Amino acid sequence: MKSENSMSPLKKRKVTKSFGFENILKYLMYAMLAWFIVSFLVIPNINTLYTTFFIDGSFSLEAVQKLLSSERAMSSLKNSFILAVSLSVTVNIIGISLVLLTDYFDIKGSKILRLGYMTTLIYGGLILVSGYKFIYGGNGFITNFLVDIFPNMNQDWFVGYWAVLFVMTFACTSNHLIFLSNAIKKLDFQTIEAAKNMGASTFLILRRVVLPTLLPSIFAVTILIFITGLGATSAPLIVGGESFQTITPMILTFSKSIGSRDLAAMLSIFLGMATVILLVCMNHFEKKGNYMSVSKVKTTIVKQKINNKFVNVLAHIYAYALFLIYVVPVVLIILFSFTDAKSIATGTLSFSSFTLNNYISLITNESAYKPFIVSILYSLLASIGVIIITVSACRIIHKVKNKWSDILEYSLLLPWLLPSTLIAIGLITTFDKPQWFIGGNILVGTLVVLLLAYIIVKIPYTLRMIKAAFFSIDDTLEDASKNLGASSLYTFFRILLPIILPSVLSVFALNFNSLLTDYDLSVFLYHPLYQPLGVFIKNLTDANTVADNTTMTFVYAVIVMIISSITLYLVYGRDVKKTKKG
Amino acid sequence: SSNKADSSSKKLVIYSNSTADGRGDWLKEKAAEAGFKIEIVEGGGGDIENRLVSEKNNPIADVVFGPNTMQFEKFKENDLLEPFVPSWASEVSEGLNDVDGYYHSIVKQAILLIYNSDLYNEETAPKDWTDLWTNKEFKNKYQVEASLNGGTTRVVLAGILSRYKDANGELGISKEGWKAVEEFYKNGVVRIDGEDFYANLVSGKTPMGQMWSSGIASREEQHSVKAGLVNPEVGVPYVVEQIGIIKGSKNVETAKEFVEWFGTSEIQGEWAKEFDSMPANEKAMEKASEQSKYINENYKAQDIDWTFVAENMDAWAQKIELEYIK
Amino acid sequence: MIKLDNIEVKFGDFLALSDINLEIKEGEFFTFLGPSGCGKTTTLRTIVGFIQPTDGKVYANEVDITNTPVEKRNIGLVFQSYALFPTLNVYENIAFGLKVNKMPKNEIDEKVRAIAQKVDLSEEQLMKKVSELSGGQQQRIAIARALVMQPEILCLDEPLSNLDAKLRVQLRNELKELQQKFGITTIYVTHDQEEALTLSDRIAVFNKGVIEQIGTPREIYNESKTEFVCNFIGDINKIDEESIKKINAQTDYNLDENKQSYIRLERIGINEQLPGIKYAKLKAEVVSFEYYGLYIKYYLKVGNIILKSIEKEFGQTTYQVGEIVEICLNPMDIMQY
Amino acid sequence: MIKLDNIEVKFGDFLALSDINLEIKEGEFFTFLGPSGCGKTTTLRTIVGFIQPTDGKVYANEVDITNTPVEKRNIGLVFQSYALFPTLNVYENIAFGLKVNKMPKNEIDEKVRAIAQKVDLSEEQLMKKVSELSGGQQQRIAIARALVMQPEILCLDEPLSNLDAKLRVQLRNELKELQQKFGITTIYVTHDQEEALTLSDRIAVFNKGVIEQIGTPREIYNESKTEFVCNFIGDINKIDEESIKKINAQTDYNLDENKQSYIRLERIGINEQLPGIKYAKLKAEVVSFEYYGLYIKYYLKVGNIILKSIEKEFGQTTYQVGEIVEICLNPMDIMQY
Ligand SMILES: Nc1ncnc2c1ncn2[C@@H]1O[C@H](COP(=O)(O)OP(=O)(O)OP(=O)(O)O)[C@@H](O)[C@H]1O
Ligand SMILES: Nc1ncnc2c1ncn2[C@@H]1O[C@H](COP(=O)(O)OP(=O)(O)OP(=O)(O)O)[C@@H](O)[C@H]1O
Ligand SMILES: [Mg+2]
Ligand SMILES: [Mg+2]
Repeated sequence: MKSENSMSPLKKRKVTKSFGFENILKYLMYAMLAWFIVSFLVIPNINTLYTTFFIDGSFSLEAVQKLLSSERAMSSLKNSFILAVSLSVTVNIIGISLVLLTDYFDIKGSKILRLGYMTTLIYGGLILVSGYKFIYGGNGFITNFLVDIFPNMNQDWFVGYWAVLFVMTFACTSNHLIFLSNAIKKLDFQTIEAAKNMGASTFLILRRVVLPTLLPSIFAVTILIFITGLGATSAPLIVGGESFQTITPMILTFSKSIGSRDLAAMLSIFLGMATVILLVCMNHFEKKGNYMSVSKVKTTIVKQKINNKFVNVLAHIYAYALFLIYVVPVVLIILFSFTDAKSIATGTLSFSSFTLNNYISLITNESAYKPFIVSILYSLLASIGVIIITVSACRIIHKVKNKWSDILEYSLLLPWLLPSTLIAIGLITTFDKPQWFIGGNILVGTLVVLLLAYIIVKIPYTLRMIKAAFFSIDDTLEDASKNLGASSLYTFFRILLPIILPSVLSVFALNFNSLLTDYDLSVFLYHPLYQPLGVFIKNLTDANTVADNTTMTFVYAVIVMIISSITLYLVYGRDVKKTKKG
Repeated sequence: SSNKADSSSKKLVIYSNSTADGRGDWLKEKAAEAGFKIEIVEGGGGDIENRLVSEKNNPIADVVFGPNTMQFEKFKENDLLEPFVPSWASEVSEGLNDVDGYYHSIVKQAILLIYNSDLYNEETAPKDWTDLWTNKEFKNKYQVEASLNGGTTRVVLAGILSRYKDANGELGISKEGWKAVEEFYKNGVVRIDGEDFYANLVSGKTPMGQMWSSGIASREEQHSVKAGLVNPEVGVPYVVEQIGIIKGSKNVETAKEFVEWFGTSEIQGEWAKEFDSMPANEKAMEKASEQSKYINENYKAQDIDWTFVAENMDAWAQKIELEYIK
Repeated sequence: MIKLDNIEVKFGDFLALSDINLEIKEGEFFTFLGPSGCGKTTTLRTIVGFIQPTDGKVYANEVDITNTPVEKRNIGLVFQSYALFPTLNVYENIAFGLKVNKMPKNEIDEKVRAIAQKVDLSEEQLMKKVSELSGGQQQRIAIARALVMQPEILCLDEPLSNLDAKLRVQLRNELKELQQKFGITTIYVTHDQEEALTLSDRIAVFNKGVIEQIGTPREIYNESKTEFVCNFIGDINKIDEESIKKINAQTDYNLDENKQSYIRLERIGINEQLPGIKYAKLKAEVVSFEYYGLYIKYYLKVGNIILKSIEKEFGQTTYQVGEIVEICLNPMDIMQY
Repeated sequence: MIKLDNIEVKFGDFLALSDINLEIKEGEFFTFLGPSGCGKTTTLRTIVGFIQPTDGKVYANEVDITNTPVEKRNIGLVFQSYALFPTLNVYENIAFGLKVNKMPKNEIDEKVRAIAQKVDLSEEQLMKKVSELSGGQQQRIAIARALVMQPEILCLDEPLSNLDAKLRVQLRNELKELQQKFGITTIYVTHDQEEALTLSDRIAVFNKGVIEQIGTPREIYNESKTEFVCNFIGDINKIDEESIKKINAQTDYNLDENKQSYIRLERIGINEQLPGIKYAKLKAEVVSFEYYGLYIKYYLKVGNIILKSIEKEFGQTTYQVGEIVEICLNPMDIMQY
């Protein structure tokens, strides 16, 4: 250009942050992550394992022996595996059919159906199982109804393996509904038309074209189901009966008794190894198959009509039957929260027993709010914390593809290998004394330790979900931003984060909702003066209380559902509106 | 509520497994009148134990009351307690307080086998725990607990197992003893999480089971049922609920004042009257209910070597969990 | 072979197609040409059976197939993006339709291998994942998948539009060869004029849901029936009134001065003496040119308008910018609307 | 302006670029042309700064910028896929770089609106999401986003390759106009020969990581230095030994009979009398032709080979299939390797 320029390099740009500062930040982030992982993921868990196998400093396999010779332990362990495997099948069957009914087939009223199927997102664990028991159990609604028809039937029919399987099958479809639906929406619709053009029937298309493309998503949710199945607690405890107890309640019991913690750890290791094997297998299958669509232009899916009239009617019946299974417990919990203990015990509804007293006593009892506030704050902070940690980790895993990023990824998956009670114990035994790596502080007995625990247990799930979002970002965006002079940090916050935000928010909501009523972890770690909701509700139903608090548990359940629904609405509802407007 | 407590009132955190059925609220109110602003942390005996142990280096609690002698022995062993001898220590029945002054007794509790008296009478009801499994009529008629972390459950086991003490047996118990426990669990019905024993007792699903004596009256009222109490020849296990001060508490002085106040015959008497308990303080016993007095007088204490039990209980519990519970 | 009789298609209130009448003969290579959104795909999908026309009838071999479901019409379809099944390998993709029809395994195998050979897919490639093959090979799989069903008609919806220039030309030729080899009636959808001109036996030009003209490439190009077709089918010059007057003055041809007048680039000669017919000659100034290798495109100022003309390139720019030249044109080549 | 000095780039063991030397002058429209995978993008990314060459230096205005980070080089880049930020609207996309530079709000606003006007984006469109705009509009956003930074150099990596033919030609013209309007030095990457020929001041032809030839479009097309360039830059005829012998016999030009010989399509005349130079004349039979509208491509059998030639189309096929014609060619137009 002009002569004065010809001897100078290209005009230097102002750059947002000085290069040095960026680098310092980057290394600071690396250091923080490394510190967090080592301090809270590695050391406590290693500590647990060490104390398990090195009694008084020498290696011992006594725990293994004890367990191997215990019929109960072995059968519980076996049951856990049976449950995990059978759930992997049944949840997939139900979950996939749910998604097909709401997103693939043309079913009347699919929007309402979807809402019904989504009820599992707003309540879970103890509350959900109690809800089911309330319907199918001894004095349950359905049972009473059936007994009227078949007076000879066994009132306690709803126990054991089938009951557990039934409850958990319907309880665990949330991930299908969220992640598989997304996958279906990304399907290349032209492949379906192509198959049709070649004469394939609706179900052949489903089997040969649609489902194979969904396999990666199905694999991913199957891992989650399997892990859930292995760790099942509430359902076997409540409806498993004597014939079908699983291992996690036993781990819970053992870990509560200091002298038996080695057994708890040992049992957890069995489960952990199974999880590892599963993860490895799934990764292998995922790599082997090819599921990337080759189309450059995708057309969005058009809902498929079921042409066969008979099948169509069947599908509608099936859809609405499922809808009832999902919705009835929720409706009844809500209805019965307005009644008295007697109505609940006998499972009868009448106008005369309708009362607002439960809610009034909740509102007027100031100590009743506190657990809500405590749990909401904890869940909020933990969900934010876990997002910050996993997003920064994913950023590194995505950008730096080497041995270290692999180590980072796998160490963040560690909490999947141990049940939450063991993680809690690891934290207790590590942080009940001053530790130099956390500045000589004691964490047990502080408010921090439960927050840490919440964050830790949610990391693996969050990582898996957010990593997927990261890897779907177009690499050139980052280049483009850099080329326009933006620093890495600026690029991250201004460009990348907004793109993954929808995924981040949905994981955030799911984490928040599930932490809200957590019991297993909380019971070990909560600060006695700040009792979280899960512990509070559990204490309400405790056998040692004389007062009948069942009505109050219903009330709490309803309020938890309301909070969860609000969270979901904030994340999804608003999203839907926005896209509609746009 | 604690409105009466003025701002100068002294704050305390109290751990207890004995605050159910309105005891906690009552205590809060009374304490407030006496100038203490107390926070009560409830939990099962096992939970309290775990908490105290894990918080050893950073204690939150100032006072603990409710756990039994066995558990307090463990606290003492773990160096969790601050020794303090209140003035009312001498009013407590002989042999219940800790000789070293680390903890002192407040309430005695008989652990009983009870039954629904609408369904059984003294004739048809079991005469002792052992009848439960030796008499086929009681098969699946009594309730057992699957989790052995609870204090009451452990005492019941202690009552059964100490009858079979055998220095050469496994964990100090003879073969016969283990067989008895096995039968005990085999013939019983495990309580399902979330179910209420009394509700099952009333409905007849499991009309028998273990109960702590001071809980009976309030439940009889609630469920309008009269419970029959089994009175075995060997006697019934009595557990003693103790009180102690946590070592490292930031409010040791207040804690001492509280213990001093709580154990007096006046408060214990009121407590006994209100909640049908059997006070360890002999002076307070006068105020106890008729039934408590009746039990106190007619149900003799089973002879149990508590030291032996305390030493072995964890191992027993583990063995039972692994081998006998279905 | 295929006859569309007064087809009308509505999407809700939107009239996507109206008054579509056409007949495609056996063995013909028939092209639907038109700008984006004009209804080409909709017409094709009506023939294939994905769309039920709101009015009118579809005939195949004089049989009314308007209500026959997709699966029962024997019409092959190759999608714009090929729509290959990503989870099946090449062989399975091609065999898919035969398997659906429950053909015996060995027969399927025979047919698949035969067709694969014809479209030049090697044994080795048959066992590969579709994503491992190049765009051109993918196209051949898509065509093989349609052809193996031995359809009476093969429909292709812009099969080349995703490819880059070089590959597009290459595949276009392959496609033509395949069509000739199999002698199959082909309906081809495109918005690429060059493609339509070089490939087709006949072309239907679509615009806003109606057919503007049906004819051979030459008819469409040289005797465009409407202004739209004239503009759409290729580069063109618009001639103003003033020039028309001059042309009318020089020849005994009587062009209407009030109509829109167009002439194709190649019909304008520069400094040329063409034998026979009477030409109009106009003075022009070369204002710029574009180099295309094969030819040069000159921009020529005539009065107030710029006319474009092409000249075969012989290694040197024949005319310089600023040079005054004489252009000649045959008034018969002028299209008026 | 930009100088690459002996650039070498390795990815692991793979030598992606070697021996790259070139100089781009101020205001020039410089094109990298080459087949897929030849290293065009790699070269561009080396200039922009995303890739550090393993050897060699990059100079800008004679200053070594080899180690200057991307953010600090003032080189605009338009990506093949545009890489528009999907979560920002059009305005925010364009303003992005200015905001990064902490320019005052009102100044940003002024600049964004000015550039938007120049690239023909309306006020209304500025507030839209990028996904709501068409491919062509998206390209203009991408260009505006780069231009608003007032880069000294604008790099474009196959910006048109995702578009369909019609739009590609239209945008190609827009692009050229913009470049001339801003007078900005432009580096353009493409594998489309026509694009390279019509747009560029100079072209560098890449092949397998090396530059085969640098020159003006005419030089590249008519004086291809290597067989690869000759083949790659456009359609071409290969002439066999026998014909070369005939040509040598007819003219006093002495072509090497043992070399590979090529001649471009437009350099072959049919039944033509060209003035001046001495031509070789060969008998040929018309075997087929293709209709392109603008011209007709004839396939002519000469001895054992088929030669292609184009003729401007005047409304009637000048030569019929089977007709025997005489083709003439200038031996000087034959390229030998
Ligand atoms: N399912 C539908 N619902 C509503 N409108 C539709 C639908 N399908 C197509 N259209 C509309 O019908 C018109 C014709 O669409 P069609 O797909 O046939 O165009 P086309 O000629 O194939 O265009 P292109 O070259 O872009 O593929 C368009 O305006 C389109 O928006
Ligand atoms: N990051 C990388 N790691 C390894 N190899 C690479 C990398 N980037 C490019 N290559 C290889 O370097 C060669 C040149 O790639 P480049 O992207 O420059 O090609 P190109 O000329 O732009 O091709 P296209 O027209 O397909 O974009 C290719 O063989 C490519 O596979
Ligand atoms: Mg179309
Ligand atoms: Mg490239």
